[in-house]
This record gives sequence, structure tokens and C-alpha cells, in this order.
Amino acid sequence: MTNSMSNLVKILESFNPFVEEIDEKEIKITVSPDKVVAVLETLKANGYSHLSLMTCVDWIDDNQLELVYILFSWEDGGKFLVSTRIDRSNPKFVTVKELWPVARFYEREIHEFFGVEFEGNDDMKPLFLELWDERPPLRKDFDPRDYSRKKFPDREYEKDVIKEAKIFRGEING
Amino acid sequence: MVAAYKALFNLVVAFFLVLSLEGIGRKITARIQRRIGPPWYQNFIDLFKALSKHPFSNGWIFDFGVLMALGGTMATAMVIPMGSAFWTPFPNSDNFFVIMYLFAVGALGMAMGMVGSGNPWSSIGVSRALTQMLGYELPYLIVISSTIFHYKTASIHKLIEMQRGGWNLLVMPLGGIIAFVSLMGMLGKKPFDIATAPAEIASGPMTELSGKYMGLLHIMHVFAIFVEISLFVDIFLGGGNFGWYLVKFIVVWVLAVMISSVLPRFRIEQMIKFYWGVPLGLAFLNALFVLLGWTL
Amino acid sequence: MKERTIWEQIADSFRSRSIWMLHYCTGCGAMELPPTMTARFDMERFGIAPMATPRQADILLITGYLNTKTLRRVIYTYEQMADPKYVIGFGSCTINGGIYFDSYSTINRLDYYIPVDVYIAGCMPRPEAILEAFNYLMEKIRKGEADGWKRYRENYDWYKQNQIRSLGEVYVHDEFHE
Amino acid sequence: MGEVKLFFGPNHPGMHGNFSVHMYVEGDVVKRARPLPGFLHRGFEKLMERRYWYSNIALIPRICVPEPDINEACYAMGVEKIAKLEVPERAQWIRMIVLELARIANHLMAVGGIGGPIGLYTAPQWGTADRDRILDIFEALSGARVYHMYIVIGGVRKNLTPRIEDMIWKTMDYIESRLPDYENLIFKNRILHSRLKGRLILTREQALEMGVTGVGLRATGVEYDVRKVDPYLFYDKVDFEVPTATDGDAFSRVYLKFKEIPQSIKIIRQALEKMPQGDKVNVPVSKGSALRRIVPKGMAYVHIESARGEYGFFVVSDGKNKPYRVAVRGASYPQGLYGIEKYLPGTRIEDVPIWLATMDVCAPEIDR
Amino acid sequence: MALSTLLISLLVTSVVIYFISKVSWRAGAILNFLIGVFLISYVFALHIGVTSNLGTLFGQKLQLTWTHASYYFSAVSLLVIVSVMLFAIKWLDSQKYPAAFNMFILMMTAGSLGVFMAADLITLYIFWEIAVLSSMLIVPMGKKESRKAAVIYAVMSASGTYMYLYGAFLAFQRYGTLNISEIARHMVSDPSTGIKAAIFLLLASAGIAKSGIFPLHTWLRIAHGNAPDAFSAVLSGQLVKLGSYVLMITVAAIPSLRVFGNIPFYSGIPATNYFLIALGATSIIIGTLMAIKQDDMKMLIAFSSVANGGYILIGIGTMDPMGFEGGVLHVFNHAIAAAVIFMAFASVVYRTHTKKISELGGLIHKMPITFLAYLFAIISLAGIPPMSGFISKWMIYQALVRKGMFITAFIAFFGSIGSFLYVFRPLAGVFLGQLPKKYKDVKEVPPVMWIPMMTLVVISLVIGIWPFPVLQPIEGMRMDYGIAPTMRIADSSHWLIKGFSGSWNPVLVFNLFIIGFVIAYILYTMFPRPKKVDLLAPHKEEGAPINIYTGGEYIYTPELYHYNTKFYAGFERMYEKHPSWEKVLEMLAKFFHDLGEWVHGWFFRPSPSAYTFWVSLTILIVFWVRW
Repeated sequence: MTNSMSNLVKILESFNPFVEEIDEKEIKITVSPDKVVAVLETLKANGYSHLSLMTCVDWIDDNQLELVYILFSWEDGGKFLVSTRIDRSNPKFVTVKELWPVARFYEREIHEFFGVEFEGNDDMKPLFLELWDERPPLRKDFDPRDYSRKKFPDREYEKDVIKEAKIFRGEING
Repeated sequence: MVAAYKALFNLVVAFFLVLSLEGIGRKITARIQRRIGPPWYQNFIDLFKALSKHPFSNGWIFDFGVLMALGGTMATAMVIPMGSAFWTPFPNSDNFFVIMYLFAVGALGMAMGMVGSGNPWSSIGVSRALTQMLGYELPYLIVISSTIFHYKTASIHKLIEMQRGGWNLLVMPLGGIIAFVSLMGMLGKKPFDIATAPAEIASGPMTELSGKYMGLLHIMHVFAIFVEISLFVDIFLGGGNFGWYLVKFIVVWVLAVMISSVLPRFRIEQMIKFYWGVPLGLAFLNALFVLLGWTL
Repeated sequence: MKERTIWEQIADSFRSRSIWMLHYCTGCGAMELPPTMTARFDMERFGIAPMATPRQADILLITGYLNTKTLRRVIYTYEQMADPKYVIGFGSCTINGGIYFDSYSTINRLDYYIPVDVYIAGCMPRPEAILEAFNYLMEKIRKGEADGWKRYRENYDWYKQNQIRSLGEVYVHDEFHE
Repeated sequence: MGEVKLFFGPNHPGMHGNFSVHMYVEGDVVKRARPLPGFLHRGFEKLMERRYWYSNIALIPRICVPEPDINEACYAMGVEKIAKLEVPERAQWIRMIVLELARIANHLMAVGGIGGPIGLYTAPQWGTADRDRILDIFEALSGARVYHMYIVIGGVRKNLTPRIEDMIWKTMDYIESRLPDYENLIFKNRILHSRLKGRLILTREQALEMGVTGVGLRATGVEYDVRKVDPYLFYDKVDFEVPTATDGDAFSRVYLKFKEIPQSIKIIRQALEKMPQGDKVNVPVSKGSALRRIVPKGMAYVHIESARGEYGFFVVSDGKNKPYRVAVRGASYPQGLYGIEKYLPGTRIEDVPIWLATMDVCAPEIDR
Repeated sequence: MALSTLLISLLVTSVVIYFISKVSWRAGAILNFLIGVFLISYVFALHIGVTSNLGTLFGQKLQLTWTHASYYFSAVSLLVIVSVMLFAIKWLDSQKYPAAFNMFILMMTAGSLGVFMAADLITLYIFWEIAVLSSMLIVPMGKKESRKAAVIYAVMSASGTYMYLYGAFLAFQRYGTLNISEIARHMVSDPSTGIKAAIFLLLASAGIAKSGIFPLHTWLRIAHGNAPDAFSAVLSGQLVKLGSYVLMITVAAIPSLRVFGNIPFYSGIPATNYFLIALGATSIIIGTLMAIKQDDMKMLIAFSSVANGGYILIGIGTMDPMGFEGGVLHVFNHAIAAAVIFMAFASVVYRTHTKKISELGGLIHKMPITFLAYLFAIISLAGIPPMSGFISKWMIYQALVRKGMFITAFIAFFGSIGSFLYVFRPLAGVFLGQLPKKYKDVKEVPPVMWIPMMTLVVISLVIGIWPFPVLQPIEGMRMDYGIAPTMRIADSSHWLIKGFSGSWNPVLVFNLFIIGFVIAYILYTMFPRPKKVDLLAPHKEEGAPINIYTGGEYIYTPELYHYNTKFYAGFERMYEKHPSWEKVLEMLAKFFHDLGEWVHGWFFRPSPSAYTFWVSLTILIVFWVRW
């Protein structure tokens, strides 16, 4: 942890975070959902103004979705991973599009792939998918293989290619 | 009757000459770009292939526009003298202004048909093409007007005969150069191919052309090139027998192709500003020289 | 196959020497098209040239995987092309889904939706393979065997039914397409 | 009334890749623009969760087509960070050489590619042909022209042989000798200046607000390069400069790419000289165990400077033999989505392809 | 019937028509048309040189004569007016005041005929005012803005007229006669250049104002743009030609070359003429540039009238045989073309109730005949063979090049190519392209409306192929005025039109065009038949996309996929920020308007009839001052 980063972590103490050092220059901060925007604002004011990525992880076993904001400072090259966990069955969160306008598109994407609603961001039209008729595809309980089988038929080979490949590899005898 | 045969001969020469020259132009561009390029007869194949396809028509005005474009340009090509009074099909009607305005029939037909296709990209292309005309035609017309004033005739074959003493290009070099710059615009060569810029407006007027419409407009383009370069050759490069005429024609074409292959294209108002800057000024200077009698 | 008239034979030989391809990069195979087009491999010497719009083009290159969103555009584009038209499928993705066989958004076989004349195997196909495919297609056209466009016309209902099965609807009419 | 809706793409000759911009124009001025991505969406992030840690190496180069090696490098470095793997030093140097070669290849294509939207068709012909020389190096190195799958977890797949080293030296000399030709053809052309200079200006504040990285940001006068700010591999051990410009216009963006080519050549030459000799270029794992390899629990974000800007992988592991979640930060995500919506209105139709070309809007990495 | 009887009975009939129209306006309109047909046959039967007295005023005989010029101008005017009268039989049902329209249009006809027949300046003035007043009273029948338009029209017209009147009295005071040919004779021998030039310019100013020449052109756009739609055809096709007639009288009937031979300016053209030519050239530039950027299609053609007025003035102003004939022939061409164009627009407005280009589109699918009429009219207006418009432009160019007037030639070329641009805008925006959904039930106009348009188009085409019937009276006119009387331009025996620098054969050119078209058609039929793309598919079936190239995307709203706003945006941008004359004149107009408001507030109740009162008062004052 570099000096400036540890100073910042001290400033953030008031938000009662769970700090985890991944790397010398990469720190993960987990806070409760209501404090995320305040943490982000503090970090942005202290040089971590570049939103590298905003993404979501589906922890299906905990029935939670983890939102991760990755902030980067062009000044000292440090990274902060600000993370929070929200309820998976009724995912709602607030938007950060006022802080980073490009977050609008990240939120739109997360809405599309994970089904998270962002209050304050009214632009929740589909971005990548068109006429999607299933649950959000990046959730863990969505099986793309089944979906693909149902929608997109496979080629039916006259020959059993898999068997031939196995013969070719010498795994079975033809 | 002889005139009719000569007119027909004009069309035949134009068709074969310009189509092969287009292929040669592609070859030259390819060499500049360090590749081999298509064979010289590639454009014949392209043309006949296009004609053999089963096209789409966007309504009767689309068909009519294409016919008008081809018909008007063919009519113009039939009047063009080819380098001498002998190869002038209609000595009484080869007036420069008549040719220029007859030529406009083709342009109007093409513009109308293409906009009639209902595609906004075509409309944008046509609007650019018409605006472009405002750019390149003006210096050209001024230069030709001063030529006409100098030789006291607007009849092309008489202009050719008047140049026995020396090519007009040498008599008024300024005018010749300006006319060539305008010719580049007329031919739609870079940097003046704004109307068909594919990366910007999806090939502009040609957006909706399929099959034989593409082919017919290609033929129209062939005759248009014939008319434009022939006018330049006749008015500025003097007369001579038919062979000389062909040689001059080829030289002008190759020069235009070579210049165009290393230049990017202008934006539309940059092109107007370009033509209304130095070329137009020089055209007026040329006119002033002609008025004062300062010709070489 | 029906006998071709002499005119059709002549036309086919012209068509085989002048192939205008649609400038549509549907997938990552399009990355090997620039080298094929430019100085090193120079496909213009075979009379192949890129064209801007489907109306002008003869050949549609499906350069790799197709997701459903693109497939709608490809079908629309294919139907806008003038007959005779040909399709080349690039890479393994168009043959059986390739590396994306279990993806929720990409299709697994192209000829289920539109007829394909030539497939190129590999991921991604090298420029030499692309040129080889073009030569093979030229041969097919010359012999009159590249009849995908006829098959599409004859089996239109079958293709349409497949398209609707995978896509729901072919024409999208939503807030982005008013 | 009065506005016309035009579709710039997906099937449009000025469009790089498969991407669509819906423009509402009045006259030739864009009034509103709306990006419509997703034509290349393959669900990479889902597919990677279904494959083993090692087999993902075969999948990820396909995320970004013009410069695939960054994906492998980023992913490998992310996994190494979580698993705390030591990578042999020679492998790190080779990775650097590969990444810089890929950068040169991409820049050659982009510098030549500017000829496409403005009609200078000789430039892309030259650029692509010269890029092929670098693809030849890759072919010798990995056996493939485009998708190399060369950088793997724990090192690189094969050693760099002296023959290939020699080839790289020669190619670098060749490309250096070609640069004056490009300068003359492209950057000294007055018409090109009039097309690009002073067009599509992005100020520093706008660029930072939008989150643009790479030449788009550096053209506004700041030296923000991940290689300098947050050095990875051995970028802190080589001597190179980050060229910047102050105009922030389309011309300086292209010109910066051109000026980065000599710097990359410099880095490659230094790397070839400083590289330790030896055979150890990866952490050997046997065939079977590679697929069943378990990466400990954890998450990491790794970013590198691609030719288009900051490119990042966010890797999450739950301690199994497959990644739990991988998220990709496409370098052109901000300018390709937000930038088009915000900064294209007010420009002209003919500027749209120039925006797409100079800001390197790369559809596959946006869609994934 | 004597000329005077004819005119007076026409004036009386017009009042009768009003009462008939009160009962049934259609009967009035049909009667009007029949009277018009009679007038045409009457005009063609008249012999050159017929004179008749109208009365005496202040000791001066008011005389009417029938000259080549009267014949030519009357015939052109009547062609236009009669077509509009036929057109109005159906069109009037969209108007509020058909009876008044019928009355005023006949009254205006009488007035214009009187102008063309007048042998002296005062007769000319009287009939002039009749024509102007009656036309001015038709203008506000349009929409609300038309009231203002009428006022501006009146003010501008009056400013020209009063200058004319002053010039007439100046001439009367100096030469003691009002007869035009007498004045011309006196002026040749008058040594005082200043007074001659003053008379010349004062007389010309009426023409300048009327034909919308710079700097008095602003009314033209407003009046033509806001007048009732079909009447704009008369305004632009016929009334503007009154101005051209007066200009021709001042420049040619007063032999300006001889009168001002002592002040040659350039290439043998006197400074006074050159001044007019400069005004004409400025009008071409302003008219062309402004027309290119109009969104209102009627305004667009109104500005084109400004530009074409400039052509006529340039042609006549050179006093070169070619130029003179070209200018006078251009009167015919522009009259026909503008009339057809305005009638076509009236048809469009009749069906769609809008004249904004940006709200229209694709009407070719619904109104093909109107489209064809418009198409041929613009071919003529842009001066493209085989329509007649080319011949006059060709002649004007010949004159300009022969005189070495390169700057004027440049402007003429500019106007000619610019006319390409602006006539194409309505073609592309209104008739071609995509049909907006709200116009899907629009129908073609009835035959009564398209027959007059097509008739005029056919006349223009025939004259374009065989121009000699029109060229002969013009040559006669030229002989009358003594401009190079020995030179023959139209050589009908060899089918040639001869210029100073070569000749051309209109019949041959037309035949070549036909041959080219036939070859093209043969080529067209040789190759596979096309499949039809239905551009109207989104109208017929809900959910059908527009099946043309859209980059692969889907669009269902035709009006969103139709490029008709700011068509030449790239070019318009070049001069949108320049200080334009238009703005200066608008300021001037605003100043006059404010002044008018002020005067208005003091003296007038808001009614056009007040104008009549003030005109008569002014005449009285002017006469009282003189005597």
C-alpha cells in the first residue's frame, strides 16, 4: 500500500469499510450499500477520478449480487475496488451517473445482464441484446447451453464425427 | 447519313476507349498502391456482369431517370468532335454551350432517378454532386468563355482548326491548367469525389443501384468521361489526326488517375472554396489577358 | 439441375470473373479481409471488389460468428441483394458454432437460415484460404452450381420458418426502430 | 419534422466492424446520435465462466480482433495475481515484445486506416501490407496470424528462437525505414490537414469526464499512459517516451499513433537486448493438471495500455477450476457509447467515420 | 373592335363577372376562361400598327397602338392568364373569395393588356395602376400574413411607380410630349446627359420595382410567397413581365445606345445600361443564393423570379442583337415555366395544405401528372435542352461572351448552375423520396387543373424544338427598335439559330436526344426485367419496413427517412453568416414598415381601400404642383 493510498484509507475509516489489500497498488473496500456513493465521492475528490470499470458479480449461494466500482488514479497509479453487496431477489441500487456520465452505460449493461434496477437512471433500454425472452443471462442460474440447444439447432452429421475423432486419437478402436 | 455514321462511330469509340482506359486506370492505381491490380479488360466484365443480373427497380421515375441520364449523355457524346473537323458529326451544332447544357440533361436525369429511389443517402449524394457543379463549372466556363472570345467562335471544330498555329494550352497556359483542374472535378476524381464518398454516404447516388441500373449508369459514366476529356483535348490540345487524338486522350486520363491516387478527398465546402479561390481568380486573370491581347 | 441456355452460360462466366462483395464485417473474420484486399494478397486481380450497399453486391461474406441481432440484419441484407447472389461462410463458427457452440446469443449453423455456397474452415481463415474459397466459388459459378439464391427462393418457407424459430421475429419494431 | 434518421452501420462502408450509430440529422449536421452496440455480442463473460482457467486462453483473444494479445496478457496477469504465480523473467520480456509488436500492428492499421474515411486509399493499402510483416513474426512465433494464444498463464507458450529474434530486428528496421513514406503520404498532405485539423476536438476536461484513455486522452496534453503511471511487466526498466499533443483534435490523435510506432520499436529493441537468455519461459504444468488447476479464492483487476487505451480484466475466483466471473473493460467503451451520444451531435455526417476511426471505436470489445 | 373599346369593355365585364360570380362563382370562372380564350384569338388576329385613341388628358392624346412588342407580350401574358383561369375553375373551391378573384383577375388582364398597348407614358401609367391595384387586392385573399404582404407589395410597387411618374413628367416638361416614340426622338438629340440619364433611370425604376430587380426585390418574395397559390402563377408568370416590358421600353424603345453614346462604359455599352446590368447581375446572385436556402417552395420560386428578372434585364441591357432577343425570349420562357411551377405548387397545396418542403415528400406516387408538369417546367427554367428555356440562355451567353463581359457572364453562369440547385430542391423534397404517412390518401388533381399545366409544358417543349414562331415577332421587335436590323438570328429555312460564334440546330438536338433515349431504352429492355421495390409498403401494411438500403437496420416511418431539410447544407453554410443584402433590405423594409405603421396610426384605418384614396390624392397633388 503506497503512502497516499493508506492516507486515503484512513479518511475512509468513517464509512466503516472492510479493507482488503490485493496488491501493493490495489485495495478492495467493501462497504454497506448506503455508503457507496459517499465513498465514491470521497475517492473521486482525492484523485481517484477515473472509473475504469463498473461491474457486478452474482453470488448465488449467498443470494447476493456484488457491485464493484474500480477506480484508478492517473496521478499515483493506484486502484480502489469499491464493492458492496445487494439483495439478489430484488436487486435495486442508486445510480452514479452524476459522478461519471459513462456509468449510465455500465448500469444499463448491468441491468441487462443481471437485472439490477438503478434508481435515478431512467435509460434502462436493452443495450446488447434484442428481444431477449429469458432471465438475465449473466446470472448463475441461467444455462446458455440449454438456451442454445432450444433456440439454435446443431448440425446433424451423417457421420458420427465425435466417434471418428476418438478413433483418430486412438482412444477407442473402430 | 454520313453524319449519322460518324455519330455512331463516336459512341463506339467512346465505349471501347473509355472502358479500357478505366481498367488501365485501375491498374495504374494498383501499381501505385504496390499491388498487381485487375486486368485491363476488367471493366468490360464488370459491366456485362452488372447488366446480366436481376435488378430491383424503385418505381418508374427510377427507370426514367436512368434512361434520361443515359440518353442525354449519349446525345451529347454524339455531337463531340474527335480532334479534327473531319471527325465532327454535326458541324453546325457543335456549339460549346449547346454541348454543356445538353450534357446537363444526363446529370439531371441521374439526379432525379437516384433521388427517386427514396434513399436519403442518395439524396445527400445528389445534393453534394449538384453543389460540386457550382464549384468546378464556374472557372471552367470562364476559361472557355475567354477562349471563345479569343477565337471568336464557340464551335468546337472551328476551335480545333484555329489551333493550327499552336495549341491553346500554349497560347493561354493559365487557362489550360485551370481547365484541367476543373476537369478533375468533372471526372469526379479525388480530391473531388465527394458525391460518391463511400465511407461517408454509402456511395451516394449509386446507393440503390442494382444490376442493370448500375450497368446502364456505368455506360453513362463512360460517355460522360468521353465528353469531358474530349472537350478538354479539343479545346486545349489542338487538332491532328485520329491517332493523335487518342494519344492525347490517354495522356490526359492517365495524368488525372495518377494525381487522384495519392490525394484524399475534400469536404464539400472546402471544395467550393478551393475552386472559388485560386482557380477562379486565375480564370479571371486569364480572361483579362485575353481581353488585353496578352496571349502567347 | 436444369440445362442452362447459352446466354446463361455466358452470363455465368462473366459473373465468375467479376465478384462484388458486400462491405459488411459481420464478425471477426473480417480482420483477415484487409490483408486479402490490399497489396500483399490483392484480391482485386481476380476481379473481386468491395461494394458499399447490398443492392450493388453479388456476394455476402459472413465473416464468422453471427449473433441473433446480426442475423436479422444479415437476412434483411441478403433479401435486398439482387439475384444471382452468393454467400460464403467464414470460419468454423458458421459451420457448427465453433468456439461459441454454447453461447446464448450466437447461432450454430448458418445454412439453416440462409443458403451458403462455400464454407471456409478454420479460425480464423488465412488470406490464402479466403482466396482459395473465392477461386472455388468462381469455379462453381462458372459451372452453374452456385445456386444458393435459387434454393432460397424454392425453399423460402422452410428458411423463413427456421428464422422465426430462432429469432422470434425477423423485423424488429421497437423504440430504436421507429 | 425536418430531422432525417440515418443509419451509420451496421452495414455501412464507413463503419469499422459491426456497430450501428443511429443519427438524426438536419441538413448534414448530426442533431442526435444513438449508439446501438451488440451486433458482436457473444456472451464472453458467460462462456468464460463455463470453461477451465487454462482453456479460456483459447477463447479470449477473440474479444478484440485488431490486437488480440492484450486479452491473453491481461487475463494471464490477472490469474497470476490471484494465484500469486511467479513468471520467469524471460517470459515477461517476451510478453512485452509481443505486446509492443501488436501495438505496432494495430497502429499501422489505424494510421493507414485513416485513409478510408477521407478517401486516401493508398494509405490503407500500405499500412495493411506492412502490418502483414508483423503478422509474419507472429506466425513464426505462434503458428497463427491473428489469434496467437501465445501468452498463457505462467508465461508464454514457446521460447523466442534466435531466428525469430533476427526476424524481429529486420522487421523493425524495415518498418522504421517505411515511416518517412507514411509521413509524406499522410501527414504532410494539406488536404488531410484541412479534413482533420481542428475537427472533433475533445478537451482535457471532456476526455477525463468521459473516461477516455489512450491517444484520445494524450492528445489533450497529458502523459497518462498506464505503462508509465502503473507500470506492469518491465516497462519501468526500459527507456521510452509517451508522445503527447495539445490540440485534442482528430489529426493529433492519428499523429500520436504514428509517433508511438518509433517508441514501440525502441522498446522492442531494448527488450531484445536486455532480455536474459534461457529456456525457461513458462511455469510448466502437465496436460491433465492444467485443465483441473485450481486458482485460490480472490479477485483482481489488471489493466494494461492497449493501442486504444486502458484495457482491463476483472477476474474473480471462488477457488474452483473455472473462473467465477470475468469482466472486461473494453478500451473504447466510453468513446464508443457515451462519446457518440454526447459528442457527435453538432458534428457533420462526414465527421462520423473520422470519429470512429480516430477514437478507435472497436465494436467487438464493446460488445464482447 | 377597337383596342380602346376592348379594354373598356373588359373592365366593365369584370364588374359584371363579379355579380355573376356572386350567384355562382364557377359560372364566373368559366366565363372568365371563355373571355380569355376569345382574347387570345383576338390578339393573334390583330394586325401590327393598329392604333386607337382613348381620350385626351391635359391636352395630350392618350393612345393605344399595337406593335410587335404588344403582340408578343400580350400573347405571353394571355397564355399564362388563360391557363390560370382554367386552373381556377376547380382550384377556386379552396378559396374564400372566389367572386372577387374572378373580378380582379379579369380587371388585371385588362390592365396588363392596356400597358402593352399604351403608346404614351400616361396611358401606360393608368393601366399599370389598374393592373397593380387589382392584383394587389387579390394578394391578401390568401392567409393572414398575406395582408402584410399586400401592403409591402403596394409600397414597393408605389415607390417604383412614383419615380416613373416623376420621370414621365420630367420628360413631358422638357420635350412637351408623352408619346414614347416622340420622347425617344427628342432624347437622341438632347445634349444634356444628366437629364437624359435621370429620365432614363426614373422610368426604368418602375420596371425595376415591378420585376423585382435589386434593390427593390424584397416585396416579390413576400407577395409571391403569400398570394393565393394559383395567383402566384400570374404574379410571377405575367405581372412581373410588366416590369420587364417597361424596362424594355426604356432601354430599347428609347435607343439607349444612341442616346447615351457619349458615355460608353465598357465594350460599347453605355454607363446607364451598365448600371441596369449591374443591378440585374446583383439580382441574379441574390435570387439564386436566397432561393437555394428557402424551405417554403413558393418563396423559393419567388426568389428564382428575382434571378430570372435579372437575366431578362441583362439580356436587354446589353442592346446586343443576341442579348436583346435572348432577354425578350426569356420573358416567354420564364413566364411559362414559372406559371407551370406555381400551378403545380398550387395543386400540391390544394391537396396537402402545406407549402413547406420539409413537410412533404414522395408525392410522385400520388400526383404523377403534377410531377411531370413540374419536371418539364424546371428543365425549362434551368435552361436545359430540349425545352425552350435553353434558347434564351444560350443567346444571352452569346451576347455576354461576344461583348467580353466576363464578370457578368460569370454571374450568369452562376445563376444558371445555381438554378439547377434550387429547382431540384422541391423536386427532391416534395415529389421524390418517401411519402409521409399522413399523405397516404392524397389523390391527383382533376384534369381541369392539370390540363392547363400540361398545355403550357407542351408549348414550351414545342417552342424548344421549333422556336421560330416566337423568334419571328422578337426579330420584328428588334427591327422596330433598330438593333442591328440586318442581322438574322433565326434561320428557319436551315433550322438553325445563329450566334456570333457558331450556330445550332434545335431540331437536330432534339432528335439526338430522342435517338439517345431510344438506344438507352433498347439497352434497357435487352436485359433482365427488374423486380419492383414497393416504396409505399409502410403505408399499405402496418409493420412493413422500408425495403431499401438502410445499413441493414429497420425503419418504419417514411417521413424520418426522407432527406428534405437544408438540402444544400454544405453550401448554405458558406454564406449563412455573411452580411447579406437581404438583411439590410429587411432592416430597410422594417424601417419603412415602422414608418408605415406610424403613418398608418395617424391617418389610416386598416384597409387596402385607403391606398386607393391616397393614390388618387397623390396624383392630384403631383398634378397640382406641375400645373
